[in-house]
Amino acid sequence: MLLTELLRMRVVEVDGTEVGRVVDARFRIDAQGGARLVGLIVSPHTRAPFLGYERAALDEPLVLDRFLRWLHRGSFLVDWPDVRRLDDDGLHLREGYERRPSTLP
Amino acid sequence: MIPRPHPEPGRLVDAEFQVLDRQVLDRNGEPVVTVDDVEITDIPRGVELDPDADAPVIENLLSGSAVLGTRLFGGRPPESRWQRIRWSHVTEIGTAVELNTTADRLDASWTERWVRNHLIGRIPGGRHAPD
Amino acid sequence: MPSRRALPILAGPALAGLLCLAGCATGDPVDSSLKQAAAAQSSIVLAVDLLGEGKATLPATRTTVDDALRELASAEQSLGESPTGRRIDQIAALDDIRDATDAALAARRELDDPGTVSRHAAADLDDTASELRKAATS
Amino acid sequence: MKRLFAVALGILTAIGGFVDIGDLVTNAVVGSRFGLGLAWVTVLGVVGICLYANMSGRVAAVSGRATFEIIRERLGARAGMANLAASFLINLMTMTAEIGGVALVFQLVTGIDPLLWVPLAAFGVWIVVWRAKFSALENATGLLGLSLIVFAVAVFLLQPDWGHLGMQLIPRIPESESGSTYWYYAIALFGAAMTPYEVFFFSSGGIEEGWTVKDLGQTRANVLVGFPLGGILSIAIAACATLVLLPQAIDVTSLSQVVLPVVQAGGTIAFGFVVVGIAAATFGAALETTLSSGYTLAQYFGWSWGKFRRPARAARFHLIMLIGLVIAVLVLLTGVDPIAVTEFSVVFSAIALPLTYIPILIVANDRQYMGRHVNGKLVNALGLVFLVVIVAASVAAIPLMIITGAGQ
Repeated sequence: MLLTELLRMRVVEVDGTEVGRVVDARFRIDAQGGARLVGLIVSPHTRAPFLGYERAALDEPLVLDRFLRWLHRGSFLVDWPDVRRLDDDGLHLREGYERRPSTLP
Repeated sequence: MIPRPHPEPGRLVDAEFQVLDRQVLDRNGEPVVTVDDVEITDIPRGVELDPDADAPVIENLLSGSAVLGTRLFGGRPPESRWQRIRWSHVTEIGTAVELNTTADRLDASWTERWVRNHLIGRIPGGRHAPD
Repeated sequence: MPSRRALPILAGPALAGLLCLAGCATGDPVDSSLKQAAAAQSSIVLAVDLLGEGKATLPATRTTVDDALRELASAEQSLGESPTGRRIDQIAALDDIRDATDAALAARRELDDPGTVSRHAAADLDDTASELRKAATS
Repeated sequence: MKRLFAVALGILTAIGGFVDIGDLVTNAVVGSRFGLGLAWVTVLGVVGICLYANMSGRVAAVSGRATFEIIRERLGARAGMANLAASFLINLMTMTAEIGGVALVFQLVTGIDPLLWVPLAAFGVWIVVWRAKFSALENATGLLGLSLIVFAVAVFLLQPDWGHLGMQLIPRIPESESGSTYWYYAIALFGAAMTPYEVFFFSSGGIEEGWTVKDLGQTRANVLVGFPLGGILSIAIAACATLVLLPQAIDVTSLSQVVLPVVQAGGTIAFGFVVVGIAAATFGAALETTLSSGYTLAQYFGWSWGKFRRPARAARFHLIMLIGLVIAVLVLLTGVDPIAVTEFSVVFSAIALPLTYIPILIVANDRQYMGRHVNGKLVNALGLVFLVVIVAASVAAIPLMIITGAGQ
């Protein structure tokens, strides 16, 4: 499966409300160097990440920076086990899924 | 400095932000390709996923006109034309993706080798360093 | 985020830019042609003077005259093509430009052989240049 | 001592390398029509290119990544591709103008038709790109380009009324021109000073020469001293046109007219200097734009690139440059006027500037790339001011081009 097929998929809660789109997939490196999926980053606003702003280590108070952070406010991480089903029309989350912060440590 | 065998265990990697559209360098630092897409384990569609099953992994880095073309202009690239670089070749994810092998040994560099052998390599002076 | 619409967005302005190449020169065609011709003829006069003063080289002077002749031809052509309300001025302007072109061609021949511009040819250049300048500013 | 030589060499090549056919033609055209009423735009453009080159040079030195790699990473493949298409086409246009410029200079010296010189000039560019070492080609063309200082000397030799000339610096629109042509040529002049290829070349060159953090001081000196002096040369070109061509209403339309003031000021000796200077500047710029055509495509697609590698180890990079040169020659052989191509290339450069300026401004603030070498407060403040100026110029360019019929 292609990562780009996962990206931009609509993300829907159990009761059908859309909470945003998949903008990234977070993996963790295991002992053998394999990259295992830990969760998906969902952004309720723009369909695609714009200049990687929501997680870039930008700290200079550039006006552009503040505008782009605003554009990306509210993106969050969903653990992979919280994903219930993948359909052609979107990605369905489980009941009571967790919303974690999306910024990279 | 022997290149690390693979990225540091425990480290988190955001595929779109840190892998997709990143420059891939071979063991000698020579550019090979840019990551046009990432292949992960297939996720079944329309089926209840088992939360305890093993999560998907990154299997290959993909590149080439078929993959990039469909990404830019839509459609789905025929799997036969995916140029794959196995994820096990990746040693580091930094401002570029570094590999533990040389460009010439990857099938992803066949166009470079074709142009080298049929065109540029044939022009006098093509094979030695600028003096 | 620019998605598939990105490419047409760039095509729009580029197309608009190229559209104007099809000659949408504003302003009155008679005046702009006269101005163009006057500029060309004046640069020939200057080049020939510099040659006479031993400051300019022969190849450079020939090149300047060739470039100016091209401008004179383009001025004549664009004026000839464009229908203007001011018929009489258009004909007078065309005459001035043609006189200037003849003077320039004469000087150009002399630059090939004997390689210097005679006093008579230089005088023609000056007269036609001032004629054009006068017509352009009136 | 060697350090001093390196610094001096860097600055001198920056001066020689700053001026290209776009600066030569646009400054002469502007001088012959607006006098020095647009000189402030050149100053603005020089400050802009100093800022822009400083940032992209620092990004290259610290992160080791060149401009177009970053543009694709941060904008993604699709917007990156739109950016690449625009930048590549405009670079090709500039490359065509530069090669045309070289041919025109040889015509000035020999009187022989420039169309015969075009294939020769392109072959000369290819041979140097194919064989010569990167620093060798930079230093030679940069140093020879210094003979353009004859424009500044000519201004003195013409014994102008300095008071009057100074007064000319005050921005105003002559009666013979309209507001729209004034602002059209302001954008053209701005595009000539801030040509994008200079940044592709500057940042990729940083990687070619293996700049590291240690070299930041050197690159800053090159930029902050070299470019302003290059800017002064541009204003001198405009001043010469103001003193000689403007009074006789000779609107510049050819390279032969650009050199007339220098010939009037210093005769055949000055002519010798000016043709050497123009030939070096345009040939150097032809090399830089040819390399930039290779850099942009290779960095977007991830191919091996760079002159420090044997051509065989950067095959597609060299193939692109070869194809680019062939296209440039074919376009010129249609008899299109290189001066007209030049005038369009500088305006389209201004239009495309935001496409490459914005990603660089953002990455220069990204700690993952830059560590502690992120932009300082002043650089960011200036960066934002220029962001507004650059976007405004880019947006206004096409409408003005239509209204003025490309500057008629």
